Amino acid sequence: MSSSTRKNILRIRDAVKNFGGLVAVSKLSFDLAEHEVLGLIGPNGSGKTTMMNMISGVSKLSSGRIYLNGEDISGSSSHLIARKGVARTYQLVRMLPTLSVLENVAAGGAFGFSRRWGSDLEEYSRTLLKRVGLAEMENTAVDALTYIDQKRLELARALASDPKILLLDEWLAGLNLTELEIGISLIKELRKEGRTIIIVEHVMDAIRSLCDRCVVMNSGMKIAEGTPSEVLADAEVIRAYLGDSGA
Amino acid sequence: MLKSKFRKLLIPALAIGAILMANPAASETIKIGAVAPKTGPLAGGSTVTHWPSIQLWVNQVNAQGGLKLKSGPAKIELIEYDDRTNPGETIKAVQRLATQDKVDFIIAPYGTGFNLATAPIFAKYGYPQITTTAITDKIPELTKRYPNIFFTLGDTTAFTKSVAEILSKMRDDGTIGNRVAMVNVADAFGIELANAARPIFKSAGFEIVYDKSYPLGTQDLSPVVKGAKASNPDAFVAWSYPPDTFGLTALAKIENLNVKAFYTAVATAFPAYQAKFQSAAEGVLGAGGVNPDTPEMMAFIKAHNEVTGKAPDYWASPVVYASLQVLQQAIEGVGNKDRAAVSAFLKENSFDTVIGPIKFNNQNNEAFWTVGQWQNGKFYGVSSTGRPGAKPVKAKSGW
Amino acid sequence: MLEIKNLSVFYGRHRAAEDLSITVSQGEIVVILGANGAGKSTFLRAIAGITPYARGGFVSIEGNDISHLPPHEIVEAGIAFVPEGRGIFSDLTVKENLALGANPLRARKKQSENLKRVLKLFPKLAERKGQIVRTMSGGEQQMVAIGRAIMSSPYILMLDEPSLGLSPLLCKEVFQNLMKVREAGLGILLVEQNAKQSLAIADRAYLLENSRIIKEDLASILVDDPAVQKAYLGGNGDETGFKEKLV
Amino acid sequence: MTKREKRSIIPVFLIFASAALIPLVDTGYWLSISISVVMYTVLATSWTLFSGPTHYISLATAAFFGIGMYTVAGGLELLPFPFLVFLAGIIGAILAAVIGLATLRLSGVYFVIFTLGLAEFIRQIFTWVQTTMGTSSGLYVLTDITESIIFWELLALAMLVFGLGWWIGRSRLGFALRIIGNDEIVAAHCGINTARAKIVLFIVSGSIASVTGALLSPRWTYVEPGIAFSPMISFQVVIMALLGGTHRLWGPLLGVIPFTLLWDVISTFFPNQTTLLLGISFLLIVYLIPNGIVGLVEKIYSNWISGNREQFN
Amino acid sequence: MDIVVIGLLLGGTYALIAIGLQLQYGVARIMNLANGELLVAGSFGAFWFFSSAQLSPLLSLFIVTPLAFVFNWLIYQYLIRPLVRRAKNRGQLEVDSILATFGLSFIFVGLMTAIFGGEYFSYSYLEQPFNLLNQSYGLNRIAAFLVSVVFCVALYIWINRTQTGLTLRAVAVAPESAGLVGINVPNTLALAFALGGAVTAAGGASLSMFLTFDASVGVIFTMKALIIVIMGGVRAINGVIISAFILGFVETAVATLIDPGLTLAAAYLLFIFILLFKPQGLFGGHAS
Repeated sequence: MSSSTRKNILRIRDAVKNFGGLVAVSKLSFDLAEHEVLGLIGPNGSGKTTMMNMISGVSKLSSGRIYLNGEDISGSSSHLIARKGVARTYQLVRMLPTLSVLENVAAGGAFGFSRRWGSDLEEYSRTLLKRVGLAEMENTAVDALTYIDQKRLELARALASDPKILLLDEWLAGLNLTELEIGISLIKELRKEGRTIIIVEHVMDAIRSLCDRCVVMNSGMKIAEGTPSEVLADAEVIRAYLGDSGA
Repeated sequence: MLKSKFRKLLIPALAIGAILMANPAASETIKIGAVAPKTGPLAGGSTVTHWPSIQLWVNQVNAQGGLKLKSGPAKIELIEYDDRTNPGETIKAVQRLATQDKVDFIIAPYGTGFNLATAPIFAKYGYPQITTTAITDKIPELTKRYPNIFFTLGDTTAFTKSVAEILSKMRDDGTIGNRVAMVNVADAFGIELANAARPIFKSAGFEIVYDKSYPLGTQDLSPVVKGAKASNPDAFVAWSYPPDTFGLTALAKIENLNVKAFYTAVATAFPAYQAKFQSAAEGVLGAGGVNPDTPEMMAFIKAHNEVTGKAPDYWASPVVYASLQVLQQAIEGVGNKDRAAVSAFLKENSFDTVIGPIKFNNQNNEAFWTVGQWQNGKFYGVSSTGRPGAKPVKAKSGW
Repeated sequence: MLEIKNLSVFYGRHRAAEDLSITVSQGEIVVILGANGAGKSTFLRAIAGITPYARGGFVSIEGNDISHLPPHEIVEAGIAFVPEGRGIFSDLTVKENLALGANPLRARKKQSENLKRVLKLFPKLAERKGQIVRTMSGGEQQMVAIGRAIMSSPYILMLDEPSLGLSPLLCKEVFQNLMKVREAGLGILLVEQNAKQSLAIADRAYLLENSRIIKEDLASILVDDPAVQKAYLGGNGDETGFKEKLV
Repeated sequence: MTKREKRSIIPVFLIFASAALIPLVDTGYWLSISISVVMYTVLATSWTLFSGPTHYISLATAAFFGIGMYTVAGGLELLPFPFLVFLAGIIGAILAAVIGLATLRLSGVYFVIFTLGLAEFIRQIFTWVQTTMGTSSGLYVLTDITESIIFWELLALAMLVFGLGWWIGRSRLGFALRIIGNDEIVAAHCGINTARAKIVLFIVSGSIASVTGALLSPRWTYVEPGIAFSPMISFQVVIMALLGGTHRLWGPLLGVIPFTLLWDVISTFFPNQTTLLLGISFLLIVYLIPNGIVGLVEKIYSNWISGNREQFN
Repeated sequence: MDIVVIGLLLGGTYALIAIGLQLQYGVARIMNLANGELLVAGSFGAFWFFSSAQLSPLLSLFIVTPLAFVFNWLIYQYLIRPLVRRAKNRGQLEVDSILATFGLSFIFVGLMTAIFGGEYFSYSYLEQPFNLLNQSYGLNRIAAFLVSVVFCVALYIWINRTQTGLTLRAVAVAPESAGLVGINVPNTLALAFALGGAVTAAGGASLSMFLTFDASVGVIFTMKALIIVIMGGVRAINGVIISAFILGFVETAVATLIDPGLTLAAAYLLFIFILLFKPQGLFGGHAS
């Protein structure tokens, strides 16, 4: 499958983000096609999370444009972007601790891209819980969930609005290898469904096995773009990211 | 079963009752309620002028055996509540006194707003309400509405008129010119007095060269005093409240605001004022005043010192005490606890009090002291609406 | 030598750590491996005096009983702890952070000596003395955290997941730094997800599962242990790439 | 409506109905107390509608309350009373909207003190306006409205507040607020317009406080800024709500009733130490009932349930 | 020029009112609603020494301040620490401390009323003009200002230049981490709280030279202190000092140039504006 034949659902043009004097993202441009899984990789502090935050509306662009389905969303607030079909997870898991597990999922489905309410929402949330493997947990207190289960729950919440684009920000970080396998297979299923996903990740194997394409960032700039095997073989990427004796 | 048990209890109860009845000292009591702040923003005033007078009066009446009713003397049982300067609490406490404690009489609360907030309750249950710390210009309207309310302290217009008169007198004597600096606290009656004063001062031929208000709770009044001084006045008039009365005087002293007529309103008559400023207080004009040289007043001051351990002020303390004397004479005049009769008696008769005779005309005492002045360590009334014994006003000669 | 005997932690009825006993000598790196929720962090926090543990538990350093002491006395006794999230003062400067590290009475005399040691280990920190730590990158913050810990002149340094959220390159740097710290004569107790890299630098390792120690041995032996490989280094079979590719 | 809700409708109705009978039984002291209880119930419950889920502690209640009082006091000679009450609600809502928009960026203690400062600012402005334009420090509210009528009005308002609270609780808006209370960023990414949800609730709660002030204005007869805008009102509402418990609609009620009664007992029996004893009882409650009265009730209830279960097992 | 001097004097007053709360809230994280009552207690202390022993308030400071320190230390250890220990999170502690100190403020008012009575208190000390640039100012105000300056400078140096000050700041920004560098966190919190109380009481003692006070007046000071501390940004002591002086200048300027009736309105307006544009206060760092 070549991405060029498909419709570009998200287009990023010359995105710039300054924090005071610090340039976190500098003139970054890339596209995301429908049904594509894109990996956004790069060393720590290279601006990946900042980019995710700009797409999801947490931080405003200093300059540049982001188009979702051709519509300029660069200045929009998070909730509007969410309603237009962008859902995300977070580097550090963010739970809604006073809500039940079921309600945590429902939270994602009540206000977002495709909205549900009442018994419809409840049923749909249950389906999602089952999918991520939390069917038995629906009334458990959120604090009592294990780390991987919290990750699962967060994924279910992000899926609850049937988003057009799913942003996974280091969703696999902190998992041990057994858990990692579960995690990867979950994302693989999403990929099979034809979801459009951007993944920020350090776990290279996940990148290799999940992504159609990768954008590599360093110091806020794009230094490479291509299939995972292409970019991971790129000399500059190896130097900047993996270290001389890396991979 | 129940009946026999009841009987068993009843007999000793009756016996005890009989013993109590036979004891003349405990023959009858008269319950009197009082509500005023002991804490909260207005507590500073009420603990100087309100509560001690009540304490003194109850103490004196009971020492004499109680109020003289037709059925014999009745000792006063005082029920007091702290309203924490919260009108909701005042309302509740007066309700409680009327319907739960079922007191025979209620002493009017402290402060204009609080008296007005509770007036409907006094009216509803037919309690006479002899106000002592309510100053308002709506007296005719309020007395029409509430048939048992009585005003003793006077109205704002009279207070301002008197100040204008005193100033006119000083001007006519050549003591001062006609430049007046006027400031007022932006709360309660300060505003009313200032508003009443403006036209009166003008029609008396005075020029108001400085006219500002300041909020209650201002920590620094220097700009006010400096501004007043800069306007180069002949007289300084402040419609002020206790903390600022102290503050303004202290600053006037520091700034050397040398006017021949220096007037601050509430708290000028407080003993603490004299205690703080000592000789500098000499010649300061203030609201209220009394004739402290009458035997009645001298006795009152002495008793106040003995019973409460502190000195009374020279304005509201005797007025509160006088209102209680009025109440006492009305109850004793009627001879029982019939509140309607007492109210009627209040409207018809004249009463001898520590501040002289009080007679209500349309529920309003029209003879009251309006301006006083510190002279030789005492606060003499120098102007009144029909009280004899006013001292001639003196010029203030520096600090 | 740090010695821990029979340490158990309860959260209500739930056991977060059960009868854990380990030792760490100066000049050695000991790693505790375990899945998320196995109780690793709880264990370190208990030793550091942050989380209270059951009576019976015994902790000593250099022969001094330090069981159940408050955190500041444990530092005073010679254990420095770098928690997950680093535990630095992000609103203060690098210099102030290091000065605070030297706060224990024992460390004050050796303050300048330790400072030299830290700056030699992390020359970058010398350049950034006046910088507010919050504005530094993740890797640099990790340096501040380790530097701050060394400033307290400890016998034993404990670290909770120092590699979390760091890119592979930075991760490697951190582990190399730890080896340098060991060379300086300190003992290191490490809790890690990153089994491969931590076993590579460790002398000994403990395996924690369901709040219990199920295995302890030399790191070099455990690397080849099939059970360890399965649980922490990736299974065999279809995910063949995992073991060697996990950086 | 869930089964549980259906079951609770009758007792709730009965409680309100029997409360409505109070003025027929006693128009004196108990009515006075009841007015205090209902007044603070309305204020604390409406405060909780906003602050419970969002955890924003507002000290602006006095501002809304005072504005309601002044609307009635100022307009009584021009407009009929019911219209003024309605107007007070509108003015309160507008003020709340403005405050809401202004405070979007504030969080935690900054919001708390901001609202306090704002309430004081409004009070100062009112004082100043009265000084420079008015003729007296206070305004007279002389009407024929009796305490019984005020009580019924407040009770009706309380019913409205509870009804509203119940409706919000099961609406999307209520769910949105619970999410916001947990994590605002997650809420925004779920598609919730967090600013709008918060402002809507703040408007509801501010408007109700204004209406409460408007209804009570005839009872106080004389309205002046120092009394109408007293910061003690704001503090008392917060304290009662927090002590009752803010994560249940009926939580504040459980704070208001025992508190009004306790305060009353203290002020009745210890007139000279009222303030001191209030403080002491206050401290005792904070230390002995850490999770508010709702927390206590729920703990007892869950103990009872589990106790029963153990019996059967 | 006059405005500048008066503003400076008033700013000094405000600094005295607010610094104590900054230490208690900014470092010890206790939003002390009884702060104003503590200030009034300091005033009563000075008044009592002055009227019973003719002791100058400037000297009684040396008695009042340490007494207040001990008293506040005890309050922290016995009343606040149980709350700190049981609080599951920051928010819980905030709510609990608001409730507890609110109760405490009632207790203080009750105690002071019981001991001293409810009336107004005021005494004359250094109530003489002091000439400066052809204008006269109260000598007592100048004295209070100097006390304020001494406190501000001493605290500023102590906090920013000494190791103990550094530990105080460390506890303020990250109490969890502070334990890890060997700081006795509970004691440091108690120290900050007690020190804040001592400074507040000392402020009360100094202010009593020219302010008339009564047992119930504390709440006015509490509100002012809250506003100043929040305006400055709770974390930094220099923020609080600067915002106290800004407030002093603005109030004086408005009172002199526009209308004294708008003084407080202007103060609150300033506060509102600052928060609108700097939601974390003038010197507020990141909320962590």
